[in-house]
Formats: sequence, structure tokens, C-alpha cells
Amino acid sequence: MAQHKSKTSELGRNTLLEMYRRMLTIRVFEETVFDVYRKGWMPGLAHLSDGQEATAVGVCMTLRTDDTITSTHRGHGHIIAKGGRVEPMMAEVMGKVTGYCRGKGGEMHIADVSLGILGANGIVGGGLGIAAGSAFTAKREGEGRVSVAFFGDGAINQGIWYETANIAVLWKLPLIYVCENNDYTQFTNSKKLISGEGLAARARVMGMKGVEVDGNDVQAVFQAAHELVEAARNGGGPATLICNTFRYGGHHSGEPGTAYRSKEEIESWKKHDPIPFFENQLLAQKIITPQEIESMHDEVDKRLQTSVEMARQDPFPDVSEVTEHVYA
Amino acid sequence: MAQHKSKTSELGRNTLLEMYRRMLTIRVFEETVFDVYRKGWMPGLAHLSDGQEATAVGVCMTLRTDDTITSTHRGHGHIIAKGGRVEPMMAEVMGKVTGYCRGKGGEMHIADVSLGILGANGIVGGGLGIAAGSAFTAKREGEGRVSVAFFGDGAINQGIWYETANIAVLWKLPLIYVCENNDYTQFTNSKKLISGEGLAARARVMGMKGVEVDGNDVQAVFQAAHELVEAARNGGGPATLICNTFRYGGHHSGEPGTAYRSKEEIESWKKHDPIPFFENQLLAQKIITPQEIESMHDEVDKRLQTSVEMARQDPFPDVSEVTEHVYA
Amino acid sequence: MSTRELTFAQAIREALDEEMARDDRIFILGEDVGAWGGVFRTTETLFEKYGCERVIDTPLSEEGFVGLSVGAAMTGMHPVPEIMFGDFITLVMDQIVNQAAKMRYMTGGQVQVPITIRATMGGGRSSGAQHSQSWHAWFAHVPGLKVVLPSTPYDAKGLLKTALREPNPVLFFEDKVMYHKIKGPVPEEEYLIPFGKADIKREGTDVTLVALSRMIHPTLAAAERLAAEGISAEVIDPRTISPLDEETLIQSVAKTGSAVIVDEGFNRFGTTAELAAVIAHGAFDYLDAPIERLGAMDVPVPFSPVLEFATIPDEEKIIAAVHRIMEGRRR
Amino acid sequence: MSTRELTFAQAIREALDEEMARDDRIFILGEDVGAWGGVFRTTETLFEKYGCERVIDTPLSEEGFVGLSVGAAMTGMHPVPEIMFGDFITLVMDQIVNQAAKMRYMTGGQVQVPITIRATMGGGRSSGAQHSQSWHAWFAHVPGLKVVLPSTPYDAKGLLKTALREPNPVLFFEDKVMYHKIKGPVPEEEYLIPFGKADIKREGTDVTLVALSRMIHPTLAAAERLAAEGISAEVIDPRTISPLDEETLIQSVAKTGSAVIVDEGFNRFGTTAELAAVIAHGAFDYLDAPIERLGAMDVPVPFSPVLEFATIPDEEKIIAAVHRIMEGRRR
Ligand SMILES: Cc1ncc(C[n+]2csc(CCOP(=O)(O)OP(=O)(O)O)c2C)c(N)n1
Ligand SMILES: Cc1ncc(C[n+]2csc(CCOP(=O)(O)OP(=O)(O)O)c2C)c(N)n1
Ligand SMILES: [Mg+2]
Ligand SMILES: [Mg+2]
Repeated sequence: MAQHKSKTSELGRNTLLEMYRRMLTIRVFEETVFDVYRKGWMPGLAHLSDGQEATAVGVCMTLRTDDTITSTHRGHGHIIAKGGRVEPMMAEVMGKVTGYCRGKGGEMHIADVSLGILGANGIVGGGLGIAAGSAFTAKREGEGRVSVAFFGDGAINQGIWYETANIAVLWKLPLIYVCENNDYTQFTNSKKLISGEGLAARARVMGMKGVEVDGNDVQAVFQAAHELVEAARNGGGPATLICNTFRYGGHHSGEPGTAYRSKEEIESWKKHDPIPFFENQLLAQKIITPQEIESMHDEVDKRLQTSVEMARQDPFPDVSEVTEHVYA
Repeated sequence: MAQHKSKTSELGRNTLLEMYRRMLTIRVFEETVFDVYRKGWMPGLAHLSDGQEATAVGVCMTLRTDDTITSTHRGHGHIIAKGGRVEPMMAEVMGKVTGYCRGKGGEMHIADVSLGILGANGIVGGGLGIAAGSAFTAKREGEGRVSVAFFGDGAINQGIWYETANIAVLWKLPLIYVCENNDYTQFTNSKKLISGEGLAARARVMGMKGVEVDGNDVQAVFQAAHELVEAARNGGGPATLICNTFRYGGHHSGEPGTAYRSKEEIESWKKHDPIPFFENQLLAQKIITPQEIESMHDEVDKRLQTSVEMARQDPFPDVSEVTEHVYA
Repeated sequence: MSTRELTFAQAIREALDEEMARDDRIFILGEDVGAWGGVFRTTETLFEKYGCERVIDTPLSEEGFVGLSVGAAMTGMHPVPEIMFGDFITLVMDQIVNQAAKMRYMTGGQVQVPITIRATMGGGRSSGAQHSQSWHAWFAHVPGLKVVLPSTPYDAKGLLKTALREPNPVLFFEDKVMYHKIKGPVPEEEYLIPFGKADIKREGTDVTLVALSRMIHPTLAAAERLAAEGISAEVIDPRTISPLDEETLIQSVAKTGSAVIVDEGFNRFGTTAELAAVIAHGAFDYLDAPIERLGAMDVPVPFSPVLEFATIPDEEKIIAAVHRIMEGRRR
Repeated sequence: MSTRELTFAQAIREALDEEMARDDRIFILGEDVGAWGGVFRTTETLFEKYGCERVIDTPLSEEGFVGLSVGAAMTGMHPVPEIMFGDFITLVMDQIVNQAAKMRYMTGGQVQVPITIRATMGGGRSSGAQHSQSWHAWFAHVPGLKVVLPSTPYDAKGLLKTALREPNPVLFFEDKVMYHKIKGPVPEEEYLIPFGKADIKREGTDVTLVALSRMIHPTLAAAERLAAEGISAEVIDPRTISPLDEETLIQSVAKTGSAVIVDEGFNRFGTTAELAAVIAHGAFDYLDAPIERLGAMDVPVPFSPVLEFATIPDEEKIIAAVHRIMEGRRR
């Protein structure tokens, strides 16, 4: 994997630290959920995104609270990056009534609409139509809002990508397609599944910008996303950003992700782990001290531990809730 | 519209005359169906393709009988071009039991599977999956068979085009996508509906050839199609051919096609009518004489008249047939 | 109340027009709905009146534009996508069923999805197997959706206006044969018709005829002829099948003792099954003959009129079904 | 006949294996069905045995690869596309309903469409609203399709082998909870199970319990417990709902006088409606209590187990339904 150098960012210290904190929070959240899964404290399976933190954070830190995102089955990172709180996330993962969705959505369907998080989605490509619609509303309202659709390299081949891309270009919707290219679908290398020149070129031929970036370099992601987001805000229409990254774990918590990916491949990506990579940049630029890093780690660890303890004590929804929220 | 010169063809006289005969047959068939419609001799509506004869014939004359085509709602031309007989077509249009589909399919669903005509299709884009499947079978059987999918400029924006294009390239299927670009969907100019660089470029970015041709010049269509078809036969994988052409009539027989298209536009296309255009080439090259042309016209006219008379006398299917052919 | 006669299509258009004037979150999108005014003329003049930003011609990308509608609804708009032929709704099932219908539930009530999907239905026009189908039963099987089938211009207007104020996804099915053929009184004054309230189109005492959408018309004609025979038929139009006014159906059969269900969807696993099951359960103690189910024949819709009309319920078939019931009773 | 115990997944795989060996027109395609052996391990070893040309990993393009399957079937192959979670079948409705189901009819019998679409179904795994649904009723509403729901390894193998020799499109629904949890006897010798033939899984005289797919298991358990109470329940598994063996259902109820229908599809407008309507009509003179319909609760499938299990029929709910019938009779 080519290691693109990211330009020195013009971001303020607080923003950079917040980026770091969110990346760390995602990492620890995913590790904690994995632990919760192994201990049998959550029902179902978890779809974890550790390794992909820079993509989620680099993109979402360019967004306003009233901008929206749609996410995927692997959505925890996007939600935290967009400002989602880990406590109701953890409760949702465990199916508790204190969860973001009162335990009705679950691990794959977390949403916080007040923060513009229109929801993770269990249908591969399922967020693309919704994101286009949010961009439509944004354009109609004229307040410079943008809509971001996260999706994977597998989702590229869903017809709805193509249908909405065509519409988004024609109608100049403020829609940013963000492809997290981690080279795999569930258990298949997506090189075998994508024909021709790949997504960036597909985006360009549809009439929008198609930009590729090192998805493990949060500053590079931020800068690329920022440019596309600002253009969209200002009426420039949609764009596509491909972030090359890697998930460390299995497709879900029930499998280690090692049967269809070589040790070397996994290890080579771990050498370019987005968190130490960013850490080193921050240290080199003296934006943060080793002590501050340590105390941030402690703080995040503690927050996650507490979230688990709280969620474990929280009640399940009452059975009477089962028929609520079917209709408004 | 640019009038591309077609190269002198290397085709034999018989083939050229057969091309002319099929084009003429399509034209007269469509005119006859329109007449049948106006006289109230057929149920429903007719979707006519007069004006587009060169595309259908130029492509289908490159095909073997065991090659397959899938067609569209505007399918009469493709069927005649692939060798379909006008008598069971006319009977089908009238809903008679002697029709190709025993009156069950109707004007929009004519098929002759023995000739490789897998059917016209009422779903815009509905033939694309079927054509990919026929190409799959062809590849598996290894006898150099190819599959052609006709579709319109409107169908370009159906996700299934994109999904099957990706698969066809990956699996090197002998599939030729033929877009009849007549600039309109039903009542809307498709320039307003197609983003970016258009279909030829979209095809190329998916990893296949994308070639554009004057769809009213049958020899140009033939030559372009021939090249792509032979490449596909020899394992070269799929390709896309865009034929620029024009339908003279309305979207269907119930409307004249003049409300959303200017007289000038229609007239300018009629100046490049595929039939006299080809006729002039044949005359100039002394492949046909004016007398032969006249007698061919007579012959075709007579055949179509007879087909109407026959079909009118043919019985409707017996009501007992209604439950037949639901299952094999 | 002053009343005019409108066609079914005019009633639809008037509902759209009034609600668009009232609520600027409403917008229409679909193929040829704009400048052309809709293939069935139901959006005529709206493009001129509300502009291309609210009456939008889409590419032939049903999944794309319905998907977009779901997202627009979730963020505060009220989209009205049009599925030109209800047959094409097969292309957008994921957007309707997996997205629109469950977004509210999955988020624990965080969002509303006010989307009104207009789709046509019905055969009898020799349009062939892919342009004649009636799939409303599918959607009534999906929790989170509401399903509406108006049978008259009056109902069409009142129910569509209600749909356009609904915070939930609504499937609104319009039988295309009615658009220009069915005329009826529509008051000038504004009115709404609530969902889940069946309409007794004709009162009677001997047999209950339940019919939906266009099927109301042959059913009323059959009732008229039955009256001449001395059989008093009650004709009920549920108007919405999700929610379904079970009460009215059951009460009617409690009175008449028997029922015929008439619907243009395919018979098996369709609307006739649910309605028959609901009545058989709720009016168990009152039924004195098996319920007759008259859906469309379970074959793909054939083109040739002799075949096609054989598959669609009509006056004769309804009368025959009532006669079967009457004979069963005499035995 | 020598018999072993196989899991439900093993039985499926064995049917695929045997039929692929017999007929080289059969090929499997879907997401991760190849090298990985299928997300639920039902195609394990087949990739190694039959190669990547017959066990094919597809892109995430359900509409594309099912569309391709329809065309392959029309031209002589027998494709077996896999829909990993039955919920995603929403993406391929057009290919199934408008193409596969009606191609033979629309061409007046010119083609056959031998395609076996395997799809999973069922909840109970805390997979949320988009990975737990059971849509079989939709397809039984579509003329031209056959719909199969095996409940045991024995039935799964015999029915799948039949499907793979069928000249018609078949929807084959596999409840994913059964794959590795349900084991049962499967003979070494070849056998086929015809479509349209219900299986009486347990004989009884007091009440008929009709159950499909995985629901057979809690139903049999309920029957066992009812026996202890002195209630003799007959348990019938229709095995295919299109075609539906109406005769066996009606005869059973003619004997027992009452029925409970158990299905994991949503209740309204679902399988329980059709089966109840068929029985209420055919056994009209014998029914002495209203038919009880036990489909899944009509809400999107919730994630949290306390909610999810409340929505799925189970032993307790079946017993309660039987008690309701018994009480109704006493009155
Ligand atoms: C429409 C649909 N098809 C298949 C699946 C099953 N599935 C879930 S995730 C996945 C792979 C997705 O790959 P990608 O888009 O690259 O996302 P990643 O998991 O790598 O983040 C598949 C096939 C699904 N959820 N939805
Ligand atoms: C999926 C689908 N959507 C819409 C329609 C209605 N319809 C029939 S033809 C047509 C326009 C097709 O345009 P194009 O593909 O350019 O073909 P042309 O009629 O120009 O040959 C439309 C919208 C349809 N039949 N199928
Ligand atoms: Mg991926
Ligand atoms: Mg066109």
C-alpha cells in the first residue's frame, strides 16, 4: 500500500485533538463490543470497523451537525465520528431500552437523527437512496447542508449506486459518496468483483469528481473530503471519495477474518495503523504530548468501561413496546 | 445529425438484398400495424419502430440463427430483423391463437425462441438480465454463440444495466449491448435524463468497448456490430454499441409523437431515412435496380396485406387455454 | 354542499393540487409526470403551476428515485413518487419494504417517513402480463405501510388528501381503467376521508359483497340485478386494506350470513384470502355458507381479450358466486 | 433402507451435490457461495468438487445475477442463485415476478424457466429487521412460481432434489435457524419428494395444527404437551404452499373440526390467511370453532430478544391457541 504523505493541516489544535479522540473512541468502542460479544453480553453478531477509523473521522469532521450521513452494516465508526454518544450505542448493541433505538434497531441499525445520523443499514447499498433524498432536501432548503453516503467496495456493484449517481449529477445534489474500500466484501476479495477501471473512474464518467485517498491517513481524508464537501455546499453537485483502508477483524465478530486474508496482508496494514500514524504526526508537530495521549487513552477506556457497566444494568424494553413505533 | 459515410461493404449481393428486404418488411409491418390499430382490429396499443430499421437489421444480420436477442417494448423490428415471420407476428398483435405466443403475449411480448428471439419485454431494461444469462449459457456451451441485448436510451439508467455490465466484463460473456438511442424516452428528451459522458463512455469505464454509430446507416451498423460480435464469439467478452436513430411515430400508436418533438427535428431525421439512404447506396453500387426495388416493395406489401387478412380470419384462443402454460 | 362531477383522474389531480398548495414539502416525481402531465394525465397542469422543482421528471430509475424519496421523507419532505404501471413496483420493493416501512421502527421512533407512493393497477386494457397487475396484497403484508384503493372520484380525492397528510408510508393504488371512464360527484368544499373506515356503498340484508377499487362498479351492478331477483346485497368497500376495517365487514356478515369478496389481485394468497379469513373468524357464529373468493384467476394476465376478460371478476361471476351461496343455503 | 442423521445444512448440500453430479446444467451462484462455501456452509466442498464455473462467486448485484439466472434458465441451464438473507429478495422481485414467473405463459409455452432460487428466512437470531424476514407468501401470490418450505433434513433433501429437476421457477425457503440446529434421519438411498403433497407429521383427532418450515418443531412439541392434557392434535406440514395440498388440510379438519395455522411470515395478508381461507371454505360444514391464525406479529422484526421472541409463534402460543379453540367449543 502506498503511504501518501498528508500535508500539514491548517486545522486548529482543538479540532486535531477531537479527531484523535474520536478515532481512539471508535477503536476502543469496537474492541469493547468484541469483548461484550465474546462474553455473551450482546445478542446477535457485531460488525466491527477497527482499522477504518481515519476514514470515518476524516470525513465526518468536515461536516456540520445538520449535515447528514447514512451508514452501512459496519456503522459504529461513522456514528461516533459524526458525534454519536457511546453510551446509547452500547445499550443498543445489548438490546436495552436505553439504546439509541430503544433496543429495536440493534447493532446494525444505530441512528441519531438529531445529529444527522440517518442510520446504519443492513442492506448493502441501502443508505444510498436515503442519502440522495437527504441531499435533495438539503438542496431544497438552501442552507448549504450536505449529505454523505458511506458504503463499501462491495456496495459499488449495486445498481442503486449508479441510479442515484446519475440523478445526483443531473440535479446537482449536495451528496458525497464515500467508499470505504477495504478490499473485501464478506469473504471475497473485491478485485474479483469489480470490472474495468474501478469506482473513481466510474464516478467521473457519471459526471462527478472521483478522488482516491489513503483512508488510513486522517488528515489526507479530511482534506480530500473537505474540498468535496465545500464544493457540494456551494452548489457544485455530488462527488465520490474512495478511501483505501482495511478492517482488522472478521466480517463479523463470529469469525476472525484470517481464512480469506493472509497474515502478511493483515500485518502490512497494521503497520500503517491510522491511530499511531496520526499520533506520530501530532507528536512530531508538538500538538499533543505523550502524557496527554496517555490520559486521553485512560479517559476513553474508562468511558467505554462505564458504558458497558451502565448498559448491562439497563433494562430491556418492556414487551408492550413491541407494537409501538410501527406507525407514527 | 452528422451523416457518417459508410464504407463499401464486403457483403455479397444476396446479403445486401436480404438486409434491404428486412428493413422494408419492418417499415411496412409497422405501417400496417398502425393501420390495424386505427381500424380497431387489434386490442391495446402498438409500440412502433419505423425509422429505426437500420439498427435492428444492421445488428441482426451479423448474427447466426442460434445467436439470441432480447428486445424491448418496441420490438417488432428486432424480431423481423432476426428472421421472425410477419404472419404469426400479425396474428399475435391481434390476439389470435395463431400468433407466435398463441395470443397470450401480445404486441409487446413477441418471441420466437427457435430463432433465438427470447422475446420483447415490457419492462424497460427487462431484457438485460435475460441476455446476460443467454450469454452465460453460450459461453458454457462453447459453440461461439453470442447474445445481443437491445435497449433504449431510457433504459440506460436502469441499475440492471450497470450490474450486468460489471458481471459480463468479469466473466467475459459474449454479450453485445445495443442501445437504440432515439433521444427520447416516452415523452421526455433523454438529454435531461443522462448525466456525464453518456453510455459509450459508461461502457468503456466498465471495461468493455463502447462504440457509437449512425444507426440509420445499415452498413455502418453492420460493420460496427460485426466487429464486436466476432470479438465476442472469439472470447473477447462483452461490448456496447450505441446506434443513434429516431422513431418517426409516437411512443405508442395512440399518440402522434409531435407534442414533445419539433416538426423540424422529425423532418431532419426523415431526410436521413434509413431505407432510401440504403436504397441509394445499393442503386449507386448497382446491386439492385429500380425495378427490383419496386417488385420487392410490391412483394412485401402483398405479404403484409395477406398477413392481415389471414390474421383477421384466424380464431381467438379458446378460453380453455387461459390456464395452460402457467407451468411446464 | 355544492357538487360537481369529476373523473377519477381529475379527482386525483385536484387532491394533489390542493395539498401541494397547502404544504410546500410535497413534491411529485416520476417518469413523464412533469411537462407531459403524466402518462395518465393525473399530474396535468401541476408542472406549470408548481414548477420543475416540485413536479420532477426522473430518469427511468425506479429504485433510485423511490430510494431518494425515502430519504427526502426522512428529512422532512413529503415525496409523491409515481410508479407508472404498478407492475414496475417490483423494482422498488427494497426501498419500500426494507427502508420506508421499517425506518421508524428500527430507529425506535426517531423518524417519520411521510411518503405517498402512487401506483396504477388493474387489467382489462390488453396491455399484457407486465402492464396489468395488481400487487396491493403484498404491501398489506408489510408492517409499517398503509395501503389505499379508492373506487370512486369522491373517495380518490378524500383518501389521497389524507395520504398527503399522513406521517407514514402510503401505497396508493389507482385502477387505470377508472381514470377517464369513471365520473362521479365531488364536492367543491374540502373534505378528507380517514383510513381504516370502510364505506357501505349499498345496504342489504341477504349477502355481503366486499369489493375493492374498480371492482366496486361491477359489484354494484350485480347488486342491482340481484335486487331484481329478490336478493338484497350489501356492498362494502373497505377503501384501505391496511388498516383494514374488520369491524364493518364482520358486522355486515353477522347480519347477512354470507359474503363474496371481489378483488382484481390474484386470488391465491391475495386480498380475498385475508378478507375471507378475517370474516370467517369474526363472523364464525353467523356464517351460513362458505365465503366465496373472487380474485383474478391465478394465471399471468393474458393479452388476448377473450382470455384476459375470463381472468377478471365481473358482474356475471359475482352473480354466479351469490347464486352458489344461495343454493348452498337452500340445501 | 439405511439411514444416517444429517443436519438441515448437510441435507441441503447433499441434494445440491447429488443433483449437480447428475445434471451438468445445474450451477450455483451467489455471494460467497464459492471458495468460502456459503455464509451458512450449505455449499461447502462444492466449489472444490465442481469448480468455479459451476459454483460462482458473484458481485453484490442481486438483480444482476438473478436476472442472468433467468436468461440462463431460458436457454437450457438450471441456475441456483442464492439469496443470502431472504430479506434481500426485495431486490430481485422484478426478475422473479415479471420475468421468470411469466416467460412461459407470455411466449405461449415456448420456453421453460428451470430456476431454483434458494433464500433463507426466519428470525430468532437477533439479526434485526432487515435480516429476519420470511416473504414466502408474496411468491405464492404469483402465478407461475412454486414455493417450497422444508421443515426437516429429510424433507429438505427430497424437496430440493425435486426442485432441481423442475422445469419451473421454484422459490426454496430455508429457515436459517435450522441449518445447524436441526438434525434428522436421511436415508443413504436416493429419494424425491413431490411438490403439492402435505405431510402428516403427527396424527390426531381433536384439532389440526398446520405449520410450515421451522414452525413444525414448536408445533410438534406443543402437540406432545397437548397429548398429556388429553388433547389429540394432528400436525400437518404442507411442505409446499404453491402448489398447496388443500385436500389434506380439508380432510384433516373435516375430522378434527378445528385448526391452528402456524407460520413465521407476518400474519396479515400472509400464509395464515390463505390457509385459513382454504380450510374455512373446504371444511365449512365441519368446523366447530374459528380457525386460529398464528403468524409472526405484524411489526418489523425487533432486535432485542425480549421483543423479538414475543413476535414469533412458539410452543406456548400454539398451546394457548388450542386452548382458545377448546374453550370456544365448550361454550
Ligand atoms: C443487498 C445485500 N446483499 C448482501 C448482503 C450480505 N452482506 C453483508 S455485508 C456484505 C459485504 C459488504 O462488503 P462491503 O460493501 O465491501 O462492506 P464491508 O463489509 O467491507 O465494510 C454482504 C455481502 C447484504 N447485507 N445486503
Ligand atoms: C421499468 C419500466 N419503467 C417504465 C416503463 C414505461 N415506459 C415504457 S417505454 C418507456 C420509455 C423507454 O425509453 P427508451 O428506453 O429510450 O426506449 P424507446 O421507447 O425510445 O425505444 C417508459 C418510461 C416501463 N415499461 N418499464
Ligand atoms: Mg469492503
Ligand atoms: Mg428512446
